[in-house]
Amino acid sequence: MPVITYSEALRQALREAMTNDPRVFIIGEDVVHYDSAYGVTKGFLKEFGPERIKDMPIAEAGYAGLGIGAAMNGLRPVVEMMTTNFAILALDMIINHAAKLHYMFGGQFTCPIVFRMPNGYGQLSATHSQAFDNYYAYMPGLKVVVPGTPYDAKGLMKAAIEDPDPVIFIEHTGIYNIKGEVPEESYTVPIGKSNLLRDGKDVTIVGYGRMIPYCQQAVETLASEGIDAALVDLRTIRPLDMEPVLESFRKTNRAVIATEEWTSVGVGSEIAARLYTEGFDHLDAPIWRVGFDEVPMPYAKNLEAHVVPNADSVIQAVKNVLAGKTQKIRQQ
Amino acid sequence: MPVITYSEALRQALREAMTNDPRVFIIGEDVVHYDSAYGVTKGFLKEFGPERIKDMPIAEAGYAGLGIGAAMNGLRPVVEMMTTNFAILALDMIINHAAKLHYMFGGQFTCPIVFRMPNGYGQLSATHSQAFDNYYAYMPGLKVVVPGTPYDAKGLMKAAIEDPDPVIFIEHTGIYNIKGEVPEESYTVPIGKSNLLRDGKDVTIVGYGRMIPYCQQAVETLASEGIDAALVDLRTIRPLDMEPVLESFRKTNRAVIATEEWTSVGVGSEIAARLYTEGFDHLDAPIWRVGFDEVPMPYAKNLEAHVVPNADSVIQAVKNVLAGKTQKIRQQ
Amino acid sequence: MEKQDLLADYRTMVLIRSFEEHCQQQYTRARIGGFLHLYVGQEAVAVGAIGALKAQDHLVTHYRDHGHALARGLEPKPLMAELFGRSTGTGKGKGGSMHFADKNKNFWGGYAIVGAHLLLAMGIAYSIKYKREVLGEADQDGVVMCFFGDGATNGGEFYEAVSMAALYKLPIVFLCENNEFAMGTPLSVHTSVTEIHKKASPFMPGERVNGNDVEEMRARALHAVNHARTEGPYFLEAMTYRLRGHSAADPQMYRTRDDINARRSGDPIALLKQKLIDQNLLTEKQAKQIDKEVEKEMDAVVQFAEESPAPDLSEAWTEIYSKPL
Amino acid sequence: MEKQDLLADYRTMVLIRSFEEHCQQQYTRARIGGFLHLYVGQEAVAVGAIGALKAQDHLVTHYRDHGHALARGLEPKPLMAELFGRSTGTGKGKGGSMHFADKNKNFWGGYAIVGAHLLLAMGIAYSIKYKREVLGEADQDGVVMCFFGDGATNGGEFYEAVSMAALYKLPIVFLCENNEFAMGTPLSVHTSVTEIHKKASPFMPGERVNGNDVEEMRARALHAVNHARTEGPYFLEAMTYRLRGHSAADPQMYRTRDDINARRSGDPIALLKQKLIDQNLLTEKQAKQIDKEVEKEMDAVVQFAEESPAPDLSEAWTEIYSKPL
Ligand SMILES: Cc1ncc(C[n+]2csc(CCOP(=O)(O)OP(=O)(O)O)c2C)c(N)n1
Ligand SMILES: Cc1ncc(C[n+]2csc(CCOP(=O)(O)OP(=O)(O)O)c2C)c(N)n1
Ligand SMILES: [Mg+2]
Ligand SMILES: [Mg+2]
Repeated sequence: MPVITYSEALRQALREAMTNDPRVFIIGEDVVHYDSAYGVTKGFLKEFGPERIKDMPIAEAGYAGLGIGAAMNGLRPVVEMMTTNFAILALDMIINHAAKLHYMFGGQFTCPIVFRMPNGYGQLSATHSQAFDNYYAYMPGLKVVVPGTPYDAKGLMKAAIEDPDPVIFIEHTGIYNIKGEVPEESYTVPIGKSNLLRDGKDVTIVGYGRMIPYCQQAVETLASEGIDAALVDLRTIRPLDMEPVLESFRKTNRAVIATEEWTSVGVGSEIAARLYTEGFDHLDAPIWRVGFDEVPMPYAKNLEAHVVPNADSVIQAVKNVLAGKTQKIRQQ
Repeated sequence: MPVITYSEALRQALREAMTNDPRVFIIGEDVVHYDSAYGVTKGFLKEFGPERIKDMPIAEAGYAGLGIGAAMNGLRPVVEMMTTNFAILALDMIINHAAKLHYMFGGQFTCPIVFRMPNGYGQLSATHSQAFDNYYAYMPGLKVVVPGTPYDAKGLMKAAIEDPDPVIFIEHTGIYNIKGEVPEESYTVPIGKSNLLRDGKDVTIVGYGRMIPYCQQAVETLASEGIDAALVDLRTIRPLDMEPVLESFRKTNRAVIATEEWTSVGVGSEIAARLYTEGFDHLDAPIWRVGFDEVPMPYAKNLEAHVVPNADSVIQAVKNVLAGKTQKIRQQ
Repeated sequence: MEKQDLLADYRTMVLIRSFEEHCQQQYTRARIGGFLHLYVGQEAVAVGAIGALKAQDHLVTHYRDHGHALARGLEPKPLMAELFGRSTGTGKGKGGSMHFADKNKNFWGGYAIVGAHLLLAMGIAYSIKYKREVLGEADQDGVVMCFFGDGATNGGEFYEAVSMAALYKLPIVFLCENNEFAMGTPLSVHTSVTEIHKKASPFMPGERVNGNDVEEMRARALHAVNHARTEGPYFLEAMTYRLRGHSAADPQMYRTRDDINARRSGDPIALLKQKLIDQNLLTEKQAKQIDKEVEKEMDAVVQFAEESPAPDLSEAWTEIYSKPL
Repeated sequence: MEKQDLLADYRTMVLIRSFEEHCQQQYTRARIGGFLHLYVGQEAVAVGAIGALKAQDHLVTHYRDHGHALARGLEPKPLMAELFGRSTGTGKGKGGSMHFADKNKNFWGGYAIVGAHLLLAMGIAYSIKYKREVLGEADQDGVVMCFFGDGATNGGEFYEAVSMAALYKLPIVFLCENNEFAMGTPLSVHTSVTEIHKKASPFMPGERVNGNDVEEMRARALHAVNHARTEGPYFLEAMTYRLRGHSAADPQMYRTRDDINARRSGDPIALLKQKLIDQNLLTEKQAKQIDKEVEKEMDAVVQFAEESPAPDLSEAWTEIYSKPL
């Protein structure tokens, strides 16, 4: 099977959808003249022409609304928000409109739209290094996917574009270049299904998105130290599919949750709450959550590296859990 | 002690702050000519004059930004957002600016501002009946208070205005008219301190804001049925003060979390995660979370009543916990 | 486009007025809940402007949507049922007063976040052009008409809609009903540019028209729609006055009864009636007859709503997604 | 206000250029991280416009803030240290390139959410008026000058800032640096109103000026600041051109090297140098001398940054709140 990057996997899915369905079009800031901020749709102008991919003014609500209106009227827009940090300028459009309008008009309208947006950091300081996964995962009416592998990136993108409802598609600037096996053929990965990436008997690691590559590293290192960790990739964070997590947890009785977000009141909080509740009879030790330290992101390289999670954070968390330690989350 | 409404308690605190400090001023939609949408600052125009309380255009980001800029330059704005639903139009201002600017400029600027905003519902349909407590509680740099009693409404409002940092002050249209004892004198309730409202030995109920009156009713009904429930009012949801909750939980070993929000990925998720983790050795039964059913809010009276929590939901949750039942959260 | 039938317009305006009076009554009797924003006093805007549209044209509006829905030809019965929160309502009782819609009539709904729906309207207009130019659907020549208030023109979403409609030369008419208030805030308190159409002037042509005169309203709307269909966006500012409170629960502290009475001379229904009588197109007797017929129709409308079933509780969980997971 | 000293302006412009060249170098050497937006080509705007301000005036800007900071008189050393992420930086290494600030110089910082800081600037202007009129601080006569790009004028926050500044007649100058691109998107692709100042025309007076001519820039800025101080908001659109990429990592696919070269004739430093030489205020030799001095200063600046300590790791947890809980 060809080995390609996460970015190329996304491109394949987008290209396929654009080729097969002329109702699919791409809008976003700097997707044309700049050839796309992170290169995912590089070359699409040439391939599909200026009506199928369009540079938008810096008006996040504006072009989110453009997309929503167009989706209501039968098109299939893929809206690229340059980063999740800027997407909060379009929240009214996404939360109060895309998520609600099928319901509030009694099913008369649908909104088949995909909002692509990357998380990420890299010495970009406080306003450019956030994660808002929880803002979307909280919201009835939205589906939220966060692929962590090139395979899922392609399959979930295809599924998202085919989906008749609004899908938030969260990417990550830190993993556009990771590589993995991706079939050339067309396929979809179902939205709303978690995926056991590795079975194990000592501890269940749950994560999604950017944390998956870190978790994979962690699992290998742990294996070399004799710790047999299972890894479940949630892939979708709304709706949550906890069954594969619970199935593993019933064997391991211990869990680490790895999400790249501020730890409190995040998606990880929900995963923990469910795992504790639904896995209650199988609890051997407190669960540990891995995330950002709860500070605005600092610019300085050493400070930034200090507050973001990585493979080591996951490894450490596993060891803490195995040692029966109790996590105290610092908010200040 | 005088018995007054939640609304009057807020008014007293605002009036006191306005009287004592000319740097304090109020801005918001319809606070002057309409005499304030929910009546909290009724009559303030006459009392303080048109420069101290000002009607804003329907430009939520605009007047949030006005407030933030003014706060940076030494004033003490109290910004009234008509409801939390509209406040998401100002999220960029609150999240990317108010919450970040002290940190990202290395402490050079401060932002002593209060954002008042009510949650609520009442046959207002999907876009006007939401709760976004978690959006703010998630955010380093913000403090978030949600008073559930008239006493706390006054004391926390005083504390919020005196606080040198941005405070999100979440109210609720459903409890502006509840009554309680409130001293006439000036006092503050410290931000960041939970409050044990009632001790009990069978179960610990944890809540805040609008759920507190419901929980109080529930606790009384439960008592009449021989169930001795403790009740902890969090009052502040960032930072979280879990100690009083844990102290109670160590006695009761069972808990119900009551928050008026969609249950998944909410503030209740975090409370549950912490309670499970930090109270791990004291767990006798799975925790139960009470919240909105995870649907956009419907207009029809019967549907709405069907999906919102109330005192009965809390009572039922307590009984479920005492019966050792396991909650399954429905997302679809 | 059809020659304007002033008598038919008159009837529609009376129908809207009567519908609203019944809403107020039913609200007082607690059969209608939530926020109820009546259209009383503004009827000529909806009837005139929407009269300029063809069947293939599109309508998007805000929460004060009853007049727009009726002018577009939505049946009063399912609208009243919606207000009663019944399963026979246009939104099956899920939307209520602020969210009337009828997809079959290209009536894309009332929206309750002030200013936001302008962006959806702009998006619908974009899709029309896309369908024509990219999908090759030659019959796509619809125009979008988007209604909103004076207060809605202060927010960023208004600006982004206007600016992007101009950038992409979209077939859209922005129709501001300037009723001099945003909730209780007077025009001159909420904006420095009280001639609202000037706010869009860097981006598109526009004008102020007398929104209380249904003839003028329709004539200028025809011009605007025509411009939108052939050249691009157009901005209409219709001057009118809301004779009732912002919502049915508004104590109206911001104006006196005298203030309101002074504006009754501009009541579009009274004006049109006088004009029709002057032109010998209507007699007082015929007018009474129309009132009676409408009143009778409304009785049936209310009865329909009353007798319709409330939605089944399971309905709370339907239509969250169109394709359940 | 001071008479303009063109030679001093020249020196500042050379200083800015040199600072930016050193930034580029240090970025290439990975001593500077994150996004680095250089000001090369736009120097006359900052130097001319900021030269029109008094000490009590205020400055708010976006992420492309190096030129503004230096023109306002911030010391290059703590700025370079900030870029290196060192504790001696203006933001103690927490902000980086996009967030220069100096409270003592009323330099309220660079902000990285496009268009958003216009609202903070408007708020600061509001507070000046409030302090004067409500708190009775008679000496509050400062003006706020707010810089932003052409691309920033498409977002709703821009509109709300302009509209509210006009409504409250605030002492503020909106200064748009129209460098013809928003990132890689050309002006005419991102807006239909390419004469940017016209976007504000419903709300306030404004004009387009030659931002590559420091004399014209300063003269019109003086006019604008004066207007803002005495009457209310004013809009300046400074035409200029960014000679480098949007950020140091920009491959500039959207224009050719020839495109850029064709615009070098507008380089504000070259233009000013020629003017000074023509007016016998400068010789080639003196110009070289200035370059040399600046170069030397910059060596010290880089050295200072290099030798400064990285922040202690505990600093990650300070200044989240000014009053810790
Ligand atoms: C974004 C937002 N802010 C505030 C409100 C509350 N609100 C509802 S209607 C209204 C006034 C709107 O006035 P205008 O646009 O003039 O329309 P009119 O009601 O006069 O028809 C306000 C403030 C809202 N629904 N949405
Ligand atoms: C709200 C928001 N959207 C997008 C971005 C990404 N971005 C940063 S700078 C920029 C271009 C801005 O162009 P302009 O305003 O013309 O300023 P210039 O860089 O030309 O000085 C973009 C799109 C951002 N920082 N904030
Ligand atoms: Mg109005
Ligand atoms: Mg630019």
